[in-house]
Amino acid sequence: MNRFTVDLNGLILNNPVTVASGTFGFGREFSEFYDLSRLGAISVKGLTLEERLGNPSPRIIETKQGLINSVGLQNPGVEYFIKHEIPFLREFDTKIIANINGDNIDDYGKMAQRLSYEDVDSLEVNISCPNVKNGGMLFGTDPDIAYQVVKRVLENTDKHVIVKLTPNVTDIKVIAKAVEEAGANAISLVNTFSGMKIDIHSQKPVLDRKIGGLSGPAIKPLALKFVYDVYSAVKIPIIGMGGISNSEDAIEFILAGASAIAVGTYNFVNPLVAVEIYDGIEKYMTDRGIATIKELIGLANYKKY
Amino acid sequence: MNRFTVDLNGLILNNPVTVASGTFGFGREFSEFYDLSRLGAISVKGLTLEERLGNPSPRIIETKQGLINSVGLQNPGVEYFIKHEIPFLREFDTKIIANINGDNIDDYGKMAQRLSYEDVDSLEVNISCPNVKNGGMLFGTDPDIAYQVVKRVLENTDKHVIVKLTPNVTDIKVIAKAVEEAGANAISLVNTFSGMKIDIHSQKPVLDRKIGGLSGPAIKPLALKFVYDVYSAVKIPIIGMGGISNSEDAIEFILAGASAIAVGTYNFVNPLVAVEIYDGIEKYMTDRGIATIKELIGLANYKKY
Amino acid sequence: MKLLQARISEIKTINEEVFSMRLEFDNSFIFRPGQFIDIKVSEWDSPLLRRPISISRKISENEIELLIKIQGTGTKQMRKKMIGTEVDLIGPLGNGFYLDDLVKELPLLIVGGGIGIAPLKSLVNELKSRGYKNIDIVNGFRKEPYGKEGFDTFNYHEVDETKEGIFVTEFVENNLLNRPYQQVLACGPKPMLQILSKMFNEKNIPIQISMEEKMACGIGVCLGCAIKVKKDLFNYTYKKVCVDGPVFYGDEVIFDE
Amino acid sequence: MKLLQARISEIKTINEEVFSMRLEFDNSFIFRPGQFIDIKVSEWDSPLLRRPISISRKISENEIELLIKIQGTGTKQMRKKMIGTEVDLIGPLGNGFYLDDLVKELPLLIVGGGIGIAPLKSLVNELKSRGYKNIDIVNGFRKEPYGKEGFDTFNYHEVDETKEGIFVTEFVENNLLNRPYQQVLACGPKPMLQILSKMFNEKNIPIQISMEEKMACGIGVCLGCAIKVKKDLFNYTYKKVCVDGPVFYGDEVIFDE
Ligand SMILES: Cc1cc2nc3c(=O)[nH]c(=O)nc-3n(C[C@H](O)[C@H](O)[C@H](O)COP(=O)(O)OP(=O)(O)OC[C@H]3O[C@@H](n4cnc5c(N)ncnc54)[C@H](O)[C@@H]3O)c2cc1C
Ligand SMILES: Cc1cc2nc3c(=O)[nH]c(=O)nc-3n(C[C@H](O)[C@H](O)[C@H](O)COP(=O)(O)OP(=O)(O)OC[C@H]3O[C@@H](n4cnc5c(N)ncnc54)[C@H](O)[C@@H]3O)c2cc1C
Ligand SMILES: Cc1cc2nc3c(=O)[nH]c(=O)nc-3n(C[C@H](O)[C@H](O)[C@H](O)COP(=O)(O)O)c2cc1C
Ligand SMILES: Cc1cc2nc3c(=O)[nH]c(=O)nc-3n(C[C@H](O)[C@H](O)[C@H](O)COP(=O)(O)O)c2cc1C
Ligand code: FES
Ligand code: FES
Repeated sequence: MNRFTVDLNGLILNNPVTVASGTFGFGREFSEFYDLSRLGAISVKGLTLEERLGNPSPRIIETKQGLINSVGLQNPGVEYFIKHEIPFLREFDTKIIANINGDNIDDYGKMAQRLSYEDVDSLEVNISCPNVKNGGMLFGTDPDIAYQVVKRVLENTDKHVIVKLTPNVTDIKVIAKAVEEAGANAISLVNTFSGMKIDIHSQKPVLDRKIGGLSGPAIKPLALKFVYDVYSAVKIPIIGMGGISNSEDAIEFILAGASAIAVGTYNFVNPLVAVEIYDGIEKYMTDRGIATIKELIGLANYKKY
Repeated sequence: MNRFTVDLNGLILNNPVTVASGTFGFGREFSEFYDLSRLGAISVKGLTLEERLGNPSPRIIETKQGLINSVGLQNPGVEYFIKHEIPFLREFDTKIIANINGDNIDDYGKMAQRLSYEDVDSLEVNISCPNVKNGGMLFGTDPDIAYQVVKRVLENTDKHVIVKLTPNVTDIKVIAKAVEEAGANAISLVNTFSGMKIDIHSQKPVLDRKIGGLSGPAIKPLALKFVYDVYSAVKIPIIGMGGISNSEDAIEFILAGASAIAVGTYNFVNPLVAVEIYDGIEKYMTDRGIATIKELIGLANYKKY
Repeated sequence: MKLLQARISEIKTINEEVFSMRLEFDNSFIFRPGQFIDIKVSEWDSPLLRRPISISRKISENEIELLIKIQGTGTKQMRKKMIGTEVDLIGPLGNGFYLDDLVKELPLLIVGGGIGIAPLKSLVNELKSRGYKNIDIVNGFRKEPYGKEGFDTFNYHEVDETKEGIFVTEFVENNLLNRPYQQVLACGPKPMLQILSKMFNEKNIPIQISMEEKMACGIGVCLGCAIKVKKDLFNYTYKKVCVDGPVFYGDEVIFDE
Repeated sequence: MKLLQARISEIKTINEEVFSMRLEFDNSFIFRPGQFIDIKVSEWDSPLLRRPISISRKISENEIELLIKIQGTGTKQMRKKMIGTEVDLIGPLGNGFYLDDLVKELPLLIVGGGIGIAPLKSLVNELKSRGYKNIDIVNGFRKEPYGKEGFDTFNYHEVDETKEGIFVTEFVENNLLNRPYQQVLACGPKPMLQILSKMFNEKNIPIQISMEEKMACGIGVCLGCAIKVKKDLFNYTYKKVCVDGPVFYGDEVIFDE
């Protein structure tokens, strides 16, 4: 335990800086830029039971300070992950979060079961992917289904369970409470916002699936609000993300109520951003004589003067 | 009638380029930059029955390609508007849209009644303001209340009625259908997205009301998706807005299904943007031999090849 | 108020944080001291919003000088611009200082704080050209003082706050509070303006203060730049810094937000 | 693959749309023809994403040249940068052309389209230094041809497509299809690569094509730059242009997206 240690309701991170699923692969590429042990956790690319090829190209649209993606959960499948990626990630002193996805509730149960006896530290139940035909985000917009998915996962595993929520809802608090009630250990949010682009030359949506997910600095003010709202609605800890690009952003999320933060899109812009954020948080705490990161979590919800 | 004329279900605009409520005052300032007759319509600053002082400062936060505002419907009240602003706006060959707001359903009814015999061309029923204590956005997130507000307005007026929707909902189609069923003539969307900023020095939310509304280029991909979704859900026409900053953006909204578009935040960045958008649309149509703007509306929903 | 193009004709480093920038217009550019311009910093919209900067000096009929302190993205980028670059701006904006009630013969006090001296420069130049002589000027700086040219033809004092361990407001309180000023004119950080207002309101000496507030439009339409002012005896209302100000009388502003 | 800082040492206008830019590194920078770098264009994140640009020429151990066509925000801003500016980039990236299977003695065909000539320049230089002589090169241009230096020491032909009313692919079809090339190497617009692939696949002549796709990360993690390729006899899968390419064999790519 040190001043940066955070306890996500059973999952202990060396520090609150993590990286978001789908923006960090399985860590190999970034290990060429820095020591992955500097990260509190790595949430790996979204996994499914079987290999997925993903969506047709184009999959990427740049917007003003944002990125629309329609990758569609391309991944090598959970077996490949277990065999080839876990051993590599285990070389580092960081927590491994397996981001799991299903077409239906059964799939989530099977994924949880399959990973139960494997060497991962937490399962991140993604009920918020906007880029797939079945399941995905739909599960995250209905509190009952969200509840059921989480219940099913917990019936099939003793692992620490994080549930990843979508911001494309009227009232995030209802969903957050449902997954808390179902027994989730922690919540991560936000996944991407549904967005689109139309090609004015072809006069058609650019993406084959029309709608993609918007991430990046553009969404930061919105994501922060979701974290702030959820903080006061539930007791379980939050991993906050959405547009974080520097340590000030990260500190905002922590003050809003995030026990840990994840960097997503900005990893593409500055591969070193995660470690720079760590350093920035350290400086912020030192400059202000803040003893432990815990003192900062959720502070913006209480502070009066 | 010319090639730019659009018929918003009874409200005929000379052209599809309008300006968004709250970003254009009552037109006086912009009349120093260009002839307001070049606009299809002007939606004036949100009005309430009585004068409103609005929220404490700060009211404005700049974000990456966006703007969070917490103005809080500061306005001189509907009587002042009728007496001092309508006569000025009537000097121009453009449609006047009165953006009306209430704390409760009665207020909306009274506003509609009061404006019924005044010289405005349409009422824009704002059930989507995130910056007020009572009513506002809450009305726009519940299809039943939205229905009731619109019903009440229509019981009190024969004017053309536009309903302005909030994007802070799980399923915009449900809300859009409710207001269509209630008898709205047209829908405008989107209003701002709920967002926030925390001051890492004071460790508190920057805004007195904590949450404000995000607008500007950052939200364009999201707003466009809402217009696209609503287009296929209802038959009444749409005024599309949200982050429009140039003619390409405007054309995207039209292709997505907007019969007219509104420029908001970008008026602050480039006061001439609305007329430049008009010119850009004209060039686009001429270059491609498109005879009337109507041919473009919603095209991205149909086009196959 | 016009949307104009200007050319950067000079950029000079004053110190680590502050620089001056000259802008040249095609036609004559007329302004009143205390007015400002709203500059589009980035062709690529980052930052998105324009930045308000006071007009600090008239160089010629069609050339002005700004005095700018680097704060964040916007001002950092302005510093990096090249001579000859075209700049898009709206101006002149705001009301500037109210000089019509002043008389040449009676003493005036002018107080600046840091970069707040920018609009005071053009104010002092204007007063000088109108033949004012009886002016005390005090400017306070956290760090090394700068920009005394123009001020120093009057009774001028610089307070190096860190070195002297005293705020400019304390200097005024200790040394100048008993002089029979007809009016005080000030620009600087909010706390300084608040203290000065209180000080001179109590003595019934009118004080004009140039205020800052975050601005989205600069032209009076967004209602973003509201400051709280007194209305009747017991009420308040909001005024817009961009069009009702930036200069207000110290006895109308309510400093509680 | 490294995150590096480089200094812009030269910028030269080639024509209205195209310019060359030289980058100087502190240490030696080693790359293979066909590899690219991913450049951070704007300190202020507009555009947000890096821009992939091929390495067009080795100037010295620690200096390279790029050939860039202005398309939108990113390339427009690159054009405006000043000599001496530091640029943040990741590179070298991708696999480049596969030269190990080639033999010096057998004829090669190289086909470029527009700015697609950029990586072909370094390819040709490499082949030259390896002693290749028997190379036909054809580059097609919509407008006035440019950049013939380096190419013209071989059997070089430029097709001015608008003037001649013929596409570079048609030129190849009409004039070169019967020559016994060991391989073809090409870079240019997708339709050109598609036509060439079909043409040489049918003749069983291996063709290497350098592909483009929108990229978010450039390093293989975002899965954004997918292109469809054949798998087994009847299936397809996706490969990443950034790490599996940008050079692919023409008989593996499926051109239906
Ligand atoms: C009427 C008026 C006249 C002004 N005249 C001058 C002048 O002559 N010279 C000069 O250097 N500055 C002047 N300013 C202040 C100047 O507008 C801000 O410093 C500038 O907008 C900051 O932009 P930035 O992008 O560099 O900083 P940002 O990145 O926007 O912000 C950096 C820091 O500065 C603070 N800040 C930003 N804008 C303001 C503001 N308007 N007021 C107070 N704090 C702010 C932010 O809160 C933040 O802490 C004036 C402001 C107003 C309203
Ligand atoms: C591996 C690789 C190597 C490249 N090498 C070079 C090179 O050596 N020289 C060079 O000039 N360009 C090269 N490109 C293309 C270059 O990356 C794009 O032209 C550039 O990213 C456009 O950026 P922009 O901001 O100027 O344009 P944007 O504003 O992003 O777009 C302007 C227009 O260009 C199109 N466009 C943008 N990016 C691409 C892309 N990656 N492929 C095709 N069209 C695009 C857009 O659809 C749009 O129509 C390369 C691309 C790749 C993938
Ligand atoms: C290219 C891309 C792929 C993503 N893939 C996944 C995924 O597989 N599973 C998941 O839960 N989230 C995925 N996300 C969402 C991110 O994990 C994150 O929630 C989102 O991007 C917001 O954070 P950011 O703005 O910092 O990127 C993906 C995001 C991007 C940009
Ligand atoms: C400063 C400001 C004030 C606004 N006031 C109102 C208002 O009074 N009534 C209303 O319906 N919408 C109001 N809006 C929302 C805009 O009309 C518009 O729906 C929104 O800003 C999205 O468009 P944009 O991104 O182009 O700004 C306001 C927006 C801004 C930025
Ligand atoms: S800045 Fe918009 S009203 Fe003053
Ligand atoms: S650009 Fe990200 S995987 Fe290729």
